[in-house]
Amino acid sequence: MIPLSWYLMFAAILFCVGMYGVLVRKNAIAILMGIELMLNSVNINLIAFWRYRSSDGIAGQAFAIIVFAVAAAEVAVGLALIISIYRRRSSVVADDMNMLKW
Amino acid sequence: MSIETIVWLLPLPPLLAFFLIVLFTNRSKALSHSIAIGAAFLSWLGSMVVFFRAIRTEHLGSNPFTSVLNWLPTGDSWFQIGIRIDPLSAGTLFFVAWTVLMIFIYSVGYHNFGQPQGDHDKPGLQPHGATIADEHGHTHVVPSIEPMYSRFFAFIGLFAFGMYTLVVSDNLVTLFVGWEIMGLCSYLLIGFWYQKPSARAAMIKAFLTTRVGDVFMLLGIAYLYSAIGSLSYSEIFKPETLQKLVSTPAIGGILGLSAAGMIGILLFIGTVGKSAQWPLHVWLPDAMEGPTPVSAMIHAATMVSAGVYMVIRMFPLLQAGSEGGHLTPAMSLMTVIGAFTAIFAATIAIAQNDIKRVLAYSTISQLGYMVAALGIGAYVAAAFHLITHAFFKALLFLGSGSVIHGVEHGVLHTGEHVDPQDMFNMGGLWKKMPVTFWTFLIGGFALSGFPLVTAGFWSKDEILADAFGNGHWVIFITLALAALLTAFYTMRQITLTFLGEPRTESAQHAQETSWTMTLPLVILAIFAVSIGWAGISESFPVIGGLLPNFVHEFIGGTLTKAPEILPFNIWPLIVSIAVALGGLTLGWLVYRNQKAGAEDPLKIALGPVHTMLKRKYYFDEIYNKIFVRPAYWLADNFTNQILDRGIIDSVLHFIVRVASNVGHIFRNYFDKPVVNGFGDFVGEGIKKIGRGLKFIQTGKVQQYLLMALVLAVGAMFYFVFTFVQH
Amino acid sequence: MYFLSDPITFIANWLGNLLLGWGVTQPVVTVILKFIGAGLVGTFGFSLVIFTIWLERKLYGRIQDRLGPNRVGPWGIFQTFPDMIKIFTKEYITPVGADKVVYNLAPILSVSAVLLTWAVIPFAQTIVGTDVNVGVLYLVAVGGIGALGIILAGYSSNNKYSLLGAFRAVAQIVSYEVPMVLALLVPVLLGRSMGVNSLVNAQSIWFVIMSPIAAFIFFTSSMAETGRAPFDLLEAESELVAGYQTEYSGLKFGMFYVGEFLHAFTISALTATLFLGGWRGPWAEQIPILGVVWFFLKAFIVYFVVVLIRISMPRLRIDQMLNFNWKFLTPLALVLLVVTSVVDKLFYIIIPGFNIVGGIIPWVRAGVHLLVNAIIVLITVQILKTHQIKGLQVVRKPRPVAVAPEPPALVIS
Amino acid sequence: MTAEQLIFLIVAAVTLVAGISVVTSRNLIHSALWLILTLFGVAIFYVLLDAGFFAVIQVIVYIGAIAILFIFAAMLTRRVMQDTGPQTNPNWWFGGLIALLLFAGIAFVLINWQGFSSLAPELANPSGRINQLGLALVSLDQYVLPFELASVLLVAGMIGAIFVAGEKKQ
Repeated sequence: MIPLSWYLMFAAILFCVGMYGVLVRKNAIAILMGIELMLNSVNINLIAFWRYRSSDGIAGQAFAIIVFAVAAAEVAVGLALIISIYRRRSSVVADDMNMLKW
Repeated sequence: MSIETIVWLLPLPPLLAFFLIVLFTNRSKALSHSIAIGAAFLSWLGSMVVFFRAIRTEHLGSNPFTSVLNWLPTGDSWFQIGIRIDPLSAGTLFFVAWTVLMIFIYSVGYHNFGQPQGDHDKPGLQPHGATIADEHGHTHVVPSIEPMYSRFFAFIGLFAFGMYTLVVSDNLVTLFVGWEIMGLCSYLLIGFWYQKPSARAAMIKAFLTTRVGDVFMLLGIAYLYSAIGSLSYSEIFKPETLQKLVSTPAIGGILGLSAAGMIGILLFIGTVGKSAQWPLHVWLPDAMEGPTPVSAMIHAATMVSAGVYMVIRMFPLLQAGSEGGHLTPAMSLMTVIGAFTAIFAATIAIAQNDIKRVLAYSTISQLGYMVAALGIGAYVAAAFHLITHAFFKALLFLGSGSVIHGVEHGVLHTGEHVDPQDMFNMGGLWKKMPVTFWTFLIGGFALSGFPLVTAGFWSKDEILADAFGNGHWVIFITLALAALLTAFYTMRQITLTFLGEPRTESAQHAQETSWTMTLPLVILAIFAVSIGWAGISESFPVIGGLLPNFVHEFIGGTLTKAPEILPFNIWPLIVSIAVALGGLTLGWLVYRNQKAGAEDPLKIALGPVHTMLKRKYYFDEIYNKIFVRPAYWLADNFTNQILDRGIIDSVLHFIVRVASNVGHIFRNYFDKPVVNGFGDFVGEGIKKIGRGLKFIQTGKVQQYLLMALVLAVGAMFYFVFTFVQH
Repeated sequence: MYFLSDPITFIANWLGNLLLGWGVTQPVVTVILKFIGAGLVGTFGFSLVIFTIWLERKLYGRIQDRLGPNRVGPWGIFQTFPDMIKIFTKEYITPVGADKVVYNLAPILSVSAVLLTWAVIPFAQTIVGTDVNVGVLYLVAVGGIGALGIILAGYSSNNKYSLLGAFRAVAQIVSYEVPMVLALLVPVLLGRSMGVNSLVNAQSIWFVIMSPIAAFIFFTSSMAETGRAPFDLLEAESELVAGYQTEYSGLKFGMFYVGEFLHAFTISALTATLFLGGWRGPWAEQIPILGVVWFFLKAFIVYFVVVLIRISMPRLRIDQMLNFNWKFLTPLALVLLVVTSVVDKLFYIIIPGFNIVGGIIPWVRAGVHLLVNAIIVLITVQILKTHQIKGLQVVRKPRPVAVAPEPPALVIS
Repeated sequence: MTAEQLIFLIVAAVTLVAGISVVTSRNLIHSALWLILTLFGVAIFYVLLDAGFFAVIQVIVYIGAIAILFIFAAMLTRRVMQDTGPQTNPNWWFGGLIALLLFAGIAFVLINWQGFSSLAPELANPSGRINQLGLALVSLDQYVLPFELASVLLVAGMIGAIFVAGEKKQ
């Protein structure tokens, strides 16, 4: 049987990798991918806690569903923004977008 | 409609007329004068009903028509006002109603109703006549209608309301209200032609002098109210209240007077002002500036007699505390002032040339008579003389008005520039104006007391008889002398205006006035004769018993104890007849053949004395010096220069200086450094902090994330090491 | 279990016991059996393609009044084998600058996506890949992966036309996925479960009768999904050469080709299972093998319709295709979903009111649903008509027409 | 080492490798593909956690939609120059350090947490799970509010995205 610890550690590692990606990558879309990784690790945690700690209830799963929805919306809007910025500034590098209005 | 409601409604029609005219109908002259006359007629009708009902009731004195209303809440009790008709007010109501109605009718003609609009008549000035072309084409000047016609009727309507309220009121407050309204109307009507500077000065003079009298009267009323807590006659004339007033010494104990005496004197000073007695008489002759119906009504019949009416009303209060014939201080003061005014005014009257001024002074002297009569305790004689005097004095004034009107007609006709009011420009008018002449003659004889026929004789004789009977020799002699002078100047007036040859062209062309003016003269003349017969004392030698001495027992009834009738004495009768006839013949002889432009024979006879008399003993100048000059001085340099500019301004300037210094100090040593300073410090401080923190805002998203993460990790480690440990 | 009625389960049990006999632990046995089952279904899928390719080319010929392949084998049934051999022997050309990994990965993805759907489709009551209780969702998921394969192909072949073709294809597939999913929800609603097998069991009355509109929407949108027939914009020869498949040759192209054909047959199989009652038919419960016969019968009927449409319908323009989807299919699907769920809920609330014999309640329910669908059809037709009329009302200005002059008025008057 | 654990380790390894390569790969499309692989790994994890529904949802939502979005975005914003330079911003090592620190912190916390190595209890009626979840999401006293909010969020996201990225036809 797989103890809960494995899942948690895996999720933690995945989370930190995503974090690293977000902090380090130059390309805005890569940052979004990093965020996706982090969200997925959070989901794994949720489902793991649901399965191991309170499998009779439904809270874990419900929140996982919500995280799914939020992640989808976030990516959609994020990418739209990036594309519109790209169209105006013809650059996707995060550091170039350092002014509120140009 | 009980009698009380009729009495309540008596004053109302003239007031309504006043408002209607002022507010609505002052445009059309016909409608305004008909409203005014209608109102006067209604009041006259009401007062006649009330008068005849009053005559028929038994002992009206003890149970008068009264009704009371709660007017003002004074604490738990109400201050009540109401109406009270007792014999005295019934009598006064009788002559007031008649004279007011006659004067209303008279003023229609006087103001040339129906005449064309004046060429260049301005409101506020006397009409100067209008040039019209008759059918033959040649023009001639005709008297023009008064521009402010309806305004005149409105004011006399208001005046009638004042007079009626005064007469019917049962307490001193509404009496005082009526008193003041009359004062206001006299002011308005004297200054009717307000464009004339003399009229303006006269109206202010009249108003202020009466105001002086009124102040003292108000003091009296206030003192009375504070003393006994009520002002209604029924309350005041109760024996125990009178006793209380007499017993309590006056405040301040001036001259050892009792409260009753003090109040009496104060009220009497109000009458002195109102009825133009000696010190405050100056305003009445100048009041002749107003139109003649005004002088007739206000300065002959009603207003001035209101003052005497008030004193007669207050007689029990004045008399309170006098045992037997002994006069109370108030009564003695009245006798002195009354007698002196009588003789004083009479002397001035003989030196006047203006027809209305002669009559003004004669009114002052006759009022002096009444006051003197009341002073010596002749209550019935004073009331009787008040009634008769009102009739023949109104008659004389209206007669003089009609004479002036006729002469003015002549002046317009001839275009001469001559003063229509000066007697020396008249003469021989008896042929031109027969009705006016005969009625004027009756009025004159009544004034001078032509024996047996005229009412004046009976009332004046009563006063002289009382003076003689009660042993006041000095008063008797002065009053007799005054009677002699009165007869003399009346005859002088009649002969100068009517008898002899017309001295000026305009007098030649004078015309008889219209019926609206002559009808009232005739009616008043009838009364001037017939009213006397109501007061013949029984003990009169031949005709004593013919008619009951109605006046004595009717008006006498107002007092709780009726005054006793003096035994008849032949001497005062002889003296009054002699004086009357002597004065008349003397006057006739002196002025019989007065030529145009000739000097006044009296002036030749008296010389400097005559000029002094003509200048009214220089009283106007004296007052001017004593009162007016100092008032101006006080106003101008004392209050203005010294008080206002000197003291107050300087104080203010000082305060301003101090305030600005303090402000300056605050500004420079507290506001700038501390308040602004702190503000700047905060501002600059924040700016510095801002600049300090600026480097954090790089705009790079990931650096923000990094910073956030560093903090998060730090927090986590802190959390881990502190909490998770155990 | 009698061999004839249900051979496959019989064999499966027999094999299981055999392995147990050899001392293999139970879980390992199930794993092995699962693998064998999967393998069987996969090879079965591909073999089917061979037959369907021949069937389709034959039908093409007959419809276009020509014979179709008849050389190789009787009626040309073996024609597909030479084709395969030709494709196998073709040379692999990978374009310069192509992203090799992605280039090779794309065909695998698109074919595997199609094969994965077969894991869920039940051939008979007992014969089914895996009875996952989220079967329908699984179908949708797998459809998504197909789109991924196409896009990777388009990208990796480093060719503008293929990139454009890929974008267009993905746009089409992704947008048609929406009405398909909504239409799929209707049978789930009616059958009260997401498992494909339980849906088939619930279809005592075929769902096509209960809601024909859902069937229509599902059918058309899945047709668009495959990129064939009227919607075959993806490799429209005239415009984009072969769309995203241009740079592919040899077996990779073959993979795409097979994937496409299998996908066509899969959607007809899906339509059959979801709307035509899958393996249901007389005696299907008793003899499972009979279920398979019914299933393939229905599948081929639907496949025939697909091929018929493919041949007869002209190609749609891209804006027509998108408009058709977003302006007609999706709203219709949404309305249908809402209406059927409301009606179904109301039905189960009101039905106890009428005391009908328990037996015919399903029929009454079917009737009600059919009625509702009819109403919806009428309304949509009406809307279309009004829309249509508006379209036609463009009135042109009448052109001047030559008119003969009137005869002169009669002289008599 | 039961079969299950074996599968777990294999899949974990694969996913982590994919995760790391998502973050480190130079080519954006490649990192998108690695992302898809990681998402598949996560889906398998859900299966291991007996949450089949989530596995399928994961595939549909993430792989079916989000991954494709990423690829679309990558292609739309592709410019040759971009892929060459170093893909990380200058102070990348600081980021890495912080990530490691974060991981250490989380690990430390988890290890000290008493329920850390608890084993999976038996799952009651696995088949009814979806039903229960569906009911929970729509029943008033449970999670209808977040569910509705999520739907509103999605609609808003959609509209926002269209508006922001849509071609402004001036």
